[in-house]
Amino acid sequence: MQVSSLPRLRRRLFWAVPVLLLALPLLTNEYTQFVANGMLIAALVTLGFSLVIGNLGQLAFANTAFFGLGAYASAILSATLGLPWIVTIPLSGLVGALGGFVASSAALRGIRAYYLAIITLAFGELMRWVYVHARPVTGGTNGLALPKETLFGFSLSDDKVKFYVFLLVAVLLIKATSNLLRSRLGRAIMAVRENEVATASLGIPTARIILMTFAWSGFVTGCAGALFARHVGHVFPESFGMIQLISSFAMVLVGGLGSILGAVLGAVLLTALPEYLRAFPGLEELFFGLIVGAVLLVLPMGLASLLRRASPLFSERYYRE
Amino acid sequence: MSDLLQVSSLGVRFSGLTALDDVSFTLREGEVRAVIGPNGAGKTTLFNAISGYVTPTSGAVLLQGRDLAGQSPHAIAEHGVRRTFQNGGLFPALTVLENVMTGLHAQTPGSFLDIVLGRRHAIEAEQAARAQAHDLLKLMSMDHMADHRAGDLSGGQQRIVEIVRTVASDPPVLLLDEPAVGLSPVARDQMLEIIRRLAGEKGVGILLIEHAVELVMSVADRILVMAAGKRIADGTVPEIREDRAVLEAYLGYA
Amino acid sequence: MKRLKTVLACAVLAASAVTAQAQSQDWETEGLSDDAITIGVMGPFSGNAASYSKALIGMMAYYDKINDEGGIYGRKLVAVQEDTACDSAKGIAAAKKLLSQDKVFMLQGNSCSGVALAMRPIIEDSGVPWIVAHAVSDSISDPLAKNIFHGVPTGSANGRAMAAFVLSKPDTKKVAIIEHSNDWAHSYSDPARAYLEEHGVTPTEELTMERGETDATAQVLRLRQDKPDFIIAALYEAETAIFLRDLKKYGLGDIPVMGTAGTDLENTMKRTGDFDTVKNYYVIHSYIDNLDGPKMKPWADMIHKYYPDEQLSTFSFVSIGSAEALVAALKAVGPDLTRSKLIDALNQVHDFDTGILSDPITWTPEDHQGVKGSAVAGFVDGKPTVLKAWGQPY
Amino acid sequence: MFLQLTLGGLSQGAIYALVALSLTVVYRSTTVVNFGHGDFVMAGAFISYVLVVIAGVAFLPAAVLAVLAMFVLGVLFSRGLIRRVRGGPHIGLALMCIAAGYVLRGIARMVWGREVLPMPRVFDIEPIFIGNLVITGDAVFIIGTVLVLLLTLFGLLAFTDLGKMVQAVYQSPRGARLIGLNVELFDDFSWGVGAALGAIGGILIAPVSLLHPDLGASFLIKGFAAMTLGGFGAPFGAVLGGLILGVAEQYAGAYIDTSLIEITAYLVIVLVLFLRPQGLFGRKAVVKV
Repeated sequence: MQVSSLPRLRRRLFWAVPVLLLALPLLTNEYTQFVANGMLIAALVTLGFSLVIGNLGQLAFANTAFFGLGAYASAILSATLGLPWIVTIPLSGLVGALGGFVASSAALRGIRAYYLAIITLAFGELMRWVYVHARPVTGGTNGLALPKETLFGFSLSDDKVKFYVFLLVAVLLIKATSNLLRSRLGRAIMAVRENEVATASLGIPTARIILMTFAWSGFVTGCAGALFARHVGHVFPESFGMIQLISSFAMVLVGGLGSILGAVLGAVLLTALPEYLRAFPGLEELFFGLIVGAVLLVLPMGLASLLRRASPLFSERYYRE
Repeated sequence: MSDLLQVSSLGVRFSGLTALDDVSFTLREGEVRAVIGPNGAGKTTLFNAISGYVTPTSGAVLLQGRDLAGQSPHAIAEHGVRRTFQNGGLFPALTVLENVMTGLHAQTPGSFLDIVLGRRHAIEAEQAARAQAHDLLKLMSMDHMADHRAGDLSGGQQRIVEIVRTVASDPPVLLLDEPAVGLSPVARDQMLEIIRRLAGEKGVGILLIEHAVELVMSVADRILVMAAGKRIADGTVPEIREDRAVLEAYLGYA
Repeated sequence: MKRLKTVLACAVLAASAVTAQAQSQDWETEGLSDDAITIGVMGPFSGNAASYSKALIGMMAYYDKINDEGGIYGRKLVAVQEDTACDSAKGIAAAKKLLSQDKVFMLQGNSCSGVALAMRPIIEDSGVPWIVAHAVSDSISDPLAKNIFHGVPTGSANGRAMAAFVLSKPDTKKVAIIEHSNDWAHSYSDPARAYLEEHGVTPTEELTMERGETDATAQVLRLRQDKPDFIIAALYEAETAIFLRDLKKYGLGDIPVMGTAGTDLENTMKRTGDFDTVKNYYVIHSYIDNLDGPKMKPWADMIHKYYPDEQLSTFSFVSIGSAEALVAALKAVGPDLTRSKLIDALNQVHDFDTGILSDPITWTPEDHQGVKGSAVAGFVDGKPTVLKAWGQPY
Repeated sequence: MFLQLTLGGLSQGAIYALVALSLTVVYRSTTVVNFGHGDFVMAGAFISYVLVVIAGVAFLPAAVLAVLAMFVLGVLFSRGLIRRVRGGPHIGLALMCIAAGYVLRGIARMVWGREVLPMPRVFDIEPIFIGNLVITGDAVFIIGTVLVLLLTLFGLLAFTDLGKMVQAVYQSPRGARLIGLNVELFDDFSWGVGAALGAIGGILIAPVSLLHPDLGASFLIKGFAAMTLGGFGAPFGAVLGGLILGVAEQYAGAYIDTSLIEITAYLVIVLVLFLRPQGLFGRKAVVKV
């Protein structure tokens, strides 16, 4: 009973959430719907980031760049080349994956830890420089606007329509990432984090695992970028800067490093909280800084670890049951 | 019995310092071969050079006739030379089962795309790997610990799990770096039993670094004695017992 | 799968039914009460562009002044502040909150052009009147949106004023441009470049100096080889000071430099600590007088009356002009205020002298870019002076 | 032009060198790279600003007080926060540094969010002209101060017991503990010195630049670039890396394109890590797996 029903219950819970969310647009106004859409995007960004810093255990700063790459790819493909936006989502993911590949390619040369962190930082800043200076393609600092579009007759300017698309993309990517983590590749990712030398001794090409993780993280984040481009309707270089980075750090930590459930929780919570805190402007950095510090001291494995402790339903397994 | 592993004239130099000097020996199928020597004799360097963590500056490492010298550690491991680590190489945050399953990485089919898309055959391969890992753990009477975090196990249990993980893929050659150090007498006997079974039943060629002389004498078929990066003696247990060079080396260092 | 599709379609339909409200009579007076007109004030109250929000502080001080004088037909101007942090996603959230949750009567404000551009489609669709009170990008109000009014000189107005001033100096042939690579700088330099090209002048040297750079040696040495007659500098205050200092250091102090509205003469002089360094520096100055001049003093006093600790900068005054125009339009509508009537009244604002901006505000149904030009300030006989053209006081 | 660019580059590079060196001091003894260090630099500048402009203290004593304050802050950070996350996942250390940096920046923003603060000029010395070459007071002051600091620091490291202790802890913390060194206390001290050195960088640049809460971010990346170029953990390398970076920025700006100044540091990082990961003087940085 215990053995067979728990996985089934877990699976049902996984699908129950998106099914219930289908009704959400009945309860929202334009503003709250916009915030909810932002949560879905944040969940994907956090998931992608958590994969690198939580599961792979590499400090990296390039995810903001993958996000930007995805957003720009989507905007350029739909505004300049006239592709339907929905088609640009997977393409943006591929561009993000390419970014992940390039940013981590130093790993093939044996670069790890702080060195890899610094090179990803440089990669992120270089990308921002490119957005600003490649004006003919990116529109420079004025950015690029996405054209108005419809999808199966529904306007993509309507946040409620966007919500269903975002939800579908988010569910697919979360499911795919969960598949990845519950496979030999997922275990290899965490093995690299735990002990890379020992991982190699098992015949696992660790540098390639690092590149693969960055590339998949880039794919998830790049897709999120495409959603973000539609979410805002306009892509600017400023959207992919430091504030984006610190809030991602905070979301990953609050939710729990390396946990899919945690990534979603952290993203939802920390997207909602600043909206409630709108009355106290100017405190964003202080707020996120204090949260990260406090979580590190008090609950280093985040909210997900609390849930795990509360019920085996929330424990995450890295194999197929 | 044929020679599995043939190490010939292996040498390692670090910026002018000779850590390993012209070491040659062979390892047969199902043979337990101990490497002994005082601290700094180059035993671990020998292991690192064979398993690829240190690039040898000269010589060859032939596995069933194929030269592995200079290849990367994961490639050498994939060819079938696997090792454990002196300081423990488990992944503490993963469960015992997940640890053993990492040992099956290369044997588990399923491409990246198949895995991400959740294709049936990839899932089935995963389920098969899990069943196999459970079987391996049962063989070592460790299956009841399958869902425990590896980091929560006792030292002896950790070493056993590490060996289970290392041999999960049925490698022809196994390098064990001080598998019994710090173990209780009971755990040590268990370890000996495991080593004998791997060699005897599965025919694994085992190269073993060990300081505990009585353990070496009871399990090894042949012994390689090293000092200062060189091979100073090589032979069966009785031969080594009689060897003057060995006695001198040990007395000299003791 | 099919069932899922049906569920999806139903949900979308139900959701869009809720959204699609007709612009009814209720809509016309939303955010109005007998004693209040709610105005959504959006701006970067936090984040690294928070210094721009001074513009909105000045504007809200003006609301306070009107309220102290009894309001407009008994209604007070009630500002509902929302922070954009100068971030487009946050800005849109702020706009949507003001529109769909706080349901304000109208909007005024926003400092960051990027954010304003991102908001524009949403606000245009809502039909709620919005007076852009600080952001300068032309694309916010061009092409025309019937409910969006630009209340400050736009980027092209400023940039063209800069270039016009540069060319008004006799024998100007070689012009160099130095700028930050951000939208703020481009909003000045692009129209200036266009104006120069229209008049047959191509910049001989185009340089960048990034925010936070503390040294302009490389840039100045390139200028020393180019020897321009005039330099257009779209740089923030600190970098302007560094640039002027290095210019003088390397013996180029005699070349006049044309700066943006983001700097002012007094602060630049304070920063360089030396009159000689700034004596040939000119800036876009959208006001009728020097910031500390007698005609600006009443405005400064007004801000300090309601915000005693506020430190004034050139931004502090820029949004007051459009607030005056708004008040004039509200008064013209009369007590029976609706959104449509307000938009009509704003379209009637002609040649409106604000007593603070150097150029008047004119909105017509065809053109909502209200302020078409700007004065320039420079040192004449050692005194900061507002100028119309080279050598012509305002 | 060449000489002038070199001089300008050296005076910029001197600041980078100081930031890189302060990062190195912490890294050598604790193996932690302080990803929040830019904000420590900024905090040093802000404290000196408060003392000079608001409290009316003269520049020199204000600078000394600010440096002391940052030393104390560094020690407190090490004792109160870094020590407590040492046991956890190693990424926690870096995140704690980032968090601390953001808190400092948040405080600065809360207090001075809407103001851009001009720091009064301190050294208004007439520039010296040698032919075409101009030598300014700023350059002389910055290069001079950094030179004196470096000589003192390297002197301490080379000729005193303190230097031997630093070396011992760097080589083997466990060994250092065995011979009776209080490694924890030593870590605290290193954090203090790192924060103080960073603060000096901030104080030196503040009068030339403007003061704003984001001041530190750009110096952090320059410090990283200098440190990478010089080789991680090599103090002399950090200094040389800083100077080279400063000069390289000027050359790139003057001879190629001024928009390259901003990204010279990033390009240096990428090139060094791909071509010579150990930098000029560092230990081997790559892993073999």
